[in-house]
Amino acid sequence: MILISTVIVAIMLLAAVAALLFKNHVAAVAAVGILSLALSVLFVILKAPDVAMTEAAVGAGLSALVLALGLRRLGLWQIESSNSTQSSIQKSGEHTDA
Amino acid sequence: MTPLDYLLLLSLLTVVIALVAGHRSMGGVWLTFTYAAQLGGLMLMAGLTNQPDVITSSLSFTILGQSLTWRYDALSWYFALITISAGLLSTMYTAGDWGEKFRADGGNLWLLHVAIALNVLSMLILLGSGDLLTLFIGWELVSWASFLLMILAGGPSIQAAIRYITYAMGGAMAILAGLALIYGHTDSFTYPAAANILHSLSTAHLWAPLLLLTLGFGVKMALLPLHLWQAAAYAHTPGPGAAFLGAISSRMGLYALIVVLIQLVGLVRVIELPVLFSFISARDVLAWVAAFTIIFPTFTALRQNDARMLLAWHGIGQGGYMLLGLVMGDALGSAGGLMHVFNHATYQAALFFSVAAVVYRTGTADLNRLGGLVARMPLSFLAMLVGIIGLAGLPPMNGFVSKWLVYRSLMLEGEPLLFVAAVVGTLGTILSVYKLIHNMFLGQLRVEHENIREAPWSMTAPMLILSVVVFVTGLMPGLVLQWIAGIQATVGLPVIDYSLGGLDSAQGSLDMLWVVGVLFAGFGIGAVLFYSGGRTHRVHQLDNYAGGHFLSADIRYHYSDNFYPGLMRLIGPLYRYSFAWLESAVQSGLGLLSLSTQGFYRRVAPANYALVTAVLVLLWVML
Amino acid sequence: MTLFGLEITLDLILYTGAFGLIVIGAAGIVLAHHLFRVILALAIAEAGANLLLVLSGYRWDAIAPILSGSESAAPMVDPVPQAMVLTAIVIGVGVQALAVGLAMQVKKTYGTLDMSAIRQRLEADIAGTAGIATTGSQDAPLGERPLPPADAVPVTPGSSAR
Amino acid sequence: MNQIVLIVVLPLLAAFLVPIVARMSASLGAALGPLVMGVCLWITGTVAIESAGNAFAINIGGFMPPLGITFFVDRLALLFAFLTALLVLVLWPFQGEHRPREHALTLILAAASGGLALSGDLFNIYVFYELVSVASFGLVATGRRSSAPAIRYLILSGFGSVLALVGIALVYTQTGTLNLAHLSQLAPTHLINPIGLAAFALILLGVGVKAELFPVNTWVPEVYATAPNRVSALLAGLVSKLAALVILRLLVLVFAQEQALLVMLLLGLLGVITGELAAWRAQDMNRMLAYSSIGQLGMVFVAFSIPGETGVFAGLAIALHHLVVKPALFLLAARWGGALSGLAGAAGGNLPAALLFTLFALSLVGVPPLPGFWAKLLLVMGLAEQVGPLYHFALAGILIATVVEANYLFRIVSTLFHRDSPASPAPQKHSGGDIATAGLFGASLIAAVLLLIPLSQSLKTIAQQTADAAAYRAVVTLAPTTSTLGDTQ
Amino acid sequence: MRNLASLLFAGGLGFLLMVFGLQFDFGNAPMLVGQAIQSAAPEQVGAANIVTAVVLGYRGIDTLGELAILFAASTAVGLILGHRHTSTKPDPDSGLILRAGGELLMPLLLVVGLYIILHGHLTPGGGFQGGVILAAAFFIPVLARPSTPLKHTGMMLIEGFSGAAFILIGLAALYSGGEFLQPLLDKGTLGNLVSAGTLPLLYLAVGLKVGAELAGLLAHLAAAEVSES
Repeated sequence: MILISTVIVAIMLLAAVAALLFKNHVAAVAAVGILSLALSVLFVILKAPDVAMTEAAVGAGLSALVLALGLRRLGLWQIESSNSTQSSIQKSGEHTDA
Repeated sequence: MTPLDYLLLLSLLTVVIALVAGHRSMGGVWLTFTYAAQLGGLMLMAGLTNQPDVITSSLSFTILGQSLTWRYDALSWYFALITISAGLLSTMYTAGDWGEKFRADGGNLWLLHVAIALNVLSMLILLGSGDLLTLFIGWELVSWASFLLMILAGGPSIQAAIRYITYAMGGAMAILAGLALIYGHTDSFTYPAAANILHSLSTAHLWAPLLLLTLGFGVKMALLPLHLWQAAAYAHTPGPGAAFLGAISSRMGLYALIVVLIQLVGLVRVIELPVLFSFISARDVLAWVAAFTIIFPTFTALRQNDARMLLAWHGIGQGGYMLLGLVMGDALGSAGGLMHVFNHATYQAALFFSVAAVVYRTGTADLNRLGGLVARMPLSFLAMLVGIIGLAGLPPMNGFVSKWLVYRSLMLEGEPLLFVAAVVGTLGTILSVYKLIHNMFLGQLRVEHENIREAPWSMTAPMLILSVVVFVTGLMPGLVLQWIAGIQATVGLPVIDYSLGGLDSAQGSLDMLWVVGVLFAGFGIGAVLFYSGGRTHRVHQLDNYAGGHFLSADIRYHYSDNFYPGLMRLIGPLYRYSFAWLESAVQSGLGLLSLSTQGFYRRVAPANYALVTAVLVLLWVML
Repeated sequence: MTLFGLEITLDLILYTGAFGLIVIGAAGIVLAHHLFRVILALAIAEAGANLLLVLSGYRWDAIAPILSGSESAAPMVDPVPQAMVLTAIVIGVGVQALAVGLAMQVKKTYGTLDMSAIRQRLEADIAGTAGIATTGSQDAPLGERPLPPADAVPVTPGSSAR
Repeated sequence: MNQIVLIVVLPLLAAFLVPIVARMSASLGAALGPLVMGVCLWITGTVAIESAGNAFAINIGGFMPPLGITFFVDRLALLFAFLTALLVLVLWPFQGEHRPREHALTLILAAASGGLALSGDLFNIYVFYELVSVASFGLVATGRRSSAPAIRYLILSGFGSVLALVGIALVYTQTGTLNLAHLSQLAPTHLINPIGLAAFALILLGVGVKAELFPVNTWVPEVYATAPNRVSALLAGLVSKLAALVILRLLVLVFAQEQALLVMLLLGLLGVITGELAAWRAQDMNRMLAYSSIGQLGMVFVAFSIPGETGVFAGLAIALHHLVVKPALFLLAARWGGALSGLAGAAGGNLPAALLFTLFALSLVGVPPLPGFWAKLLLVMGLAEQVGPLYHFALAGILIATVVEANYLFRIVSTLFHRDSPASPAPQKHSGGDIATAGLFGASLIAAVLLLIPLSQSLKTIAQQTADAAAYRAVVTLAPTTSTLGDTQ
Repeated sequence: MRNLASLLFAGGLGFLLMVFGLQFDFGNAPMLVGQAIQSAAPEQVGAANIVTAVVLGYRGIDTLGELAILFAASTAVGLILGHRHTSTKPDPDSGLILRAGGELLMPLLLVVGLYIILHGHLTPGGGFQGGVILAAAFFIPVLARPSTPLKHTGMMLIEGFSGAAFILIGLAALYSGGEFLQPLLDKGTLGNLVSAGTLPLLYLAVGLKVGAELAGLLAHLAAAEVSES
């Protein structure tokens, strides 16, 4: 049980970090979905089947759908990574932040 | 219903009448009558001055477990007398032509009447305070009523009024803090409880409330580092309003200080209370603050070129004499301080009335644009002459008596340095009041003022009444001193041994009847000599010559600019070290803080502080 | 099993997971430059909090809180935190949907999703509506103010100085 | 008396149905909301009369307390339920175009506020708190340019919710229960320790977002500057008070320890100081009011940090005073939104508005005999009774902040009445409704002066009842099996 | 620099929370309430799934609040993005296969969703999980044919009336002399489909509400127009 939990927790944390670090937003949303799925597996291990189902349906399914729709409408739906306008904004943001 | 209830009701009625009829042309007259009625109501309580007694109002509440009561004693009565008289005369002054002109110039006469009536009411309430809580409530009411009076003219008065209210709120909050400290020890706001606890507190604990209360009440008195607001605020108030404020408003601070320092703490304790070093007592500190309050504002007044500002600055300086006399704590000093309240009110009001009359006729109070008005406005001149003699503290006016008492007390108490300071202040006063009367009434009449007439009787009458009072109480100070003696008996000070002409006691004697008699005899002899020579004849002011030139209307031989050049060369550089830098430093410091706090609220990441605080609190919890 | 002297237990791992998610989420909320990333970070942090709640009701050798037949005496894990998490998850998705909707509106209004750019344009916008000169001029290079103050009172520069 | 639950349920029902009803009949849809709020007022009133001031508990679903959710109804809860309904009714968006969705959100806000006032269950409070949040995000975002502030608010609030949830998890792990009465019973053994304190701090930071608590209130200026003024009035007037009420309940019942009070005191004091200082240099009316609101709420927290009934009394007085004053000020600011310097002579255009503003400013500063003075006096008295330099330090901070407050408020008042400035354009006239509503608040302020003695007495009774944790525990009868900890096996 | 500080603080938060977390006696939850509920739930509520008993019975008002939150979120999104159907350029319709698949899938999802909802009191699952699936069912046509908007009126009716039904069931209990949301009707046999009194009805209301709500939300988000920059 420790082993499985460790693996799942590791996946979760990695997915979380990835969701924040991926340049591509679609990949980030996917990472959040993976996180949710891993979490729902963990819930099953923790004997919470109801929660696991909800997490899978809501967290991995619905939430990802909402985010994906958001990406689509925000003009961030690029499967290929890196785009010029965004990085320029980011640069200016960093500049003003300093 | 006690007489006090009648008085307060009459005062309330005055406010109501002002609200209802303040804008009518006859409103001022009715109000004058109601003030007279208030004075009558006060006279019903005149018995207070004879015996240490109190008259309680049937008005009282119990709120938040604290009872609020109001009562009058000799001290309240004395201050109330001055307050109502000032209100009466100011309203009388306003009621006639001055008010019409004020309204015609776009002023809000209704508001002026209401403001004065509110001021009188709130002061009467303050003077009646029967415990610390009512004292504070009355104090706040007075502050805000004065604010209304100050701000109603608009224009430059707004800035001054805002400055005033900031200082006043600062003072009020200091008072509240002081009261809170007292309350923290007693759980009560009543005078006896407060007096008990203040008596039993150790020196270390007594300091904070005493300092806070003195600072707070001192703001109203414009004691030295806190004096910056007063001159401009009073000077920019419309004429009679300025007279009212100058006469009585800042004396409320003195009233409250008497209550706290003398009635609650006890002057003996103040005299003993060491500050930092055992050889400096709280009394010394107060006395020196008072002395500096005499000197600095008086010499600031010397530099003013606006008659109203000049008077207002003097008002601050004169407050110093009152406090100085009071903290001496002996019969003479305290009598002098208390009497100076009355005297100052009379001549200050007369002076402001006179200046307002000049402004009414000429449209300016700029000392460099006036002169020679004595020929056109003799009655106003007379009032000003009496007033400045009083202000300078010269016989035969009443200002002399009170200042004499203070000087005498300073010498008897062995305070030569303070005595010198007081005399230096008087010197400055004499110099500046000479500037005042010279630049306004003496010398060359300006061409544009050729056709000016004396102010109407509604304006001259109040100032002449005041002039008569200034003179009569100078001649027979016993009239006032009887009230003072009553106060001293009530608040627990040594009682002065007075007579009609002054005093006659072991500490010194003064008989103004004699002094004035001798003085007038001297004047008489001089006049006889002057007129008997028969070598005088009247000429027009331009029928004259100077430096070999005949004078024409375009030549100014009335030197009002650059007054006292020698003196100014001597002390002029000292003016650079003003107290204003302190105020502006506080202001810019606050501004900086304010901007940085705004910066705090404008961070980019909204949750940053939540995270930081969470970590800090958790860390603190763990440790 | 020990690692660097620290005994690796199940609770250590699970708590690491829960708090790790919260920390990563918090770091994302605070550090991310992009609004959408912040919304993701919020979801991550919420997931961590949910896990923590479930952990608070966990019991060794207990069964899931579902009665099957008669043996109702068997120990169960605490059902209450599970119910709470159920609620919290749904709340989370509601808030998230609202956030996405708002983000769309922000994008429409200001044309950017960069946190600091939003902050600046917001400041300029508020100041512009109120007719106040902004203190900072850093918003200048990013383009003009997207929304002209339509019904704002036109204030001439002279009259604003008092 | 269990119909009190209707004040939560009926607005929710109405909110669900408003879109449908509005589709069928626009006027009926528009009338539904006010009608329901009126009914809520009536229900609260009848329950208040029926209960005669005695506290009672309602077990939702009929389950014994620690198992089910309890609504605890005492004077304080009824007062705030009443004020919620009243304020929502008074600030109802009668004017402007009729938008059923806006009405639905307002109704939800009302329901959730009622829930916050009544709920006696930690997680239930969290749910209602989130409901208030979501409804207020939606309402805030109805402003023309308030989407960015709304989402920044949402992020902060969301992070706060995560913290609060962690705090709740800590509490639950320690005690295994969520019922406030039960927690109160277990607190001496299980929560008066570092973990309890940590949980309190986390919950405080979470709930503090709505209550404009010091470091988590950065949303306040920008949201109030851009949201519709009615919404600002609701948030500043009502929602912040309910969040403070929740914190008060938790503090009195569950986390009654010295360090918790200390945290409150520090954060509250910092709120007072930063709020008033920032307001001093604010350049537009809305943000000035927002900063001042932060300062006032800071005072409420300082008051709550005074242990015992005194603190509750003072805090409630300040909160109620602010609840009357701030919405009215926001309504007045609706047409005075521009730069403060542009308001010169605004009184000429609208004298009643300027006079009302002056009245509220006087009361905020605390000029006797207006209610603001008595509230501040209570706080001062409470702080003075405490020993310890920190309390006296707080006293000094609050008094200094008052001076700053007087300065900026009366700078504005004098600007309003400043006559000789023909150059500046006249600000817009207020709508009659805004003035009337603000006048209503002003009238209630004056009425409070006249009724000061009975009001202060009844508020004192409320404070006594609120501060009495033992009475709370006595009212909520717990199921016998769960009363002690330890028999878990 | 600031980033580093923030990271440090975040790490500090984690460390501190860890310290607190590890003080707990993990795996031995006190379960004061949990235990009592476990023993009382079969008689009081009659649901085999204790979580359902808690969600709809013991903590029913939480669930109502939760529904209201979803409703509020969807309403707010509608309010923010709602009235902008002017020049929205919808995504092109997807291909035949997707459309056909969608039309096939929809009834299937509806059935599955309803099944999960109606068995919520017996097995894991229930109104929320089923509701999400219902939402997917409602939303699939929109995905398949973005040009045909969701039938808002129907959704609105389901949304409104299912929410109202939940409350009305609760109120019925209140007016039959009990408390708000008190379980009504016969408890039935533990484990049967028709058991646990009003619980399945409540869950049905929840499921429909959630489904309609989420579908509406998704439709709003999908239909929103944001200028491409």
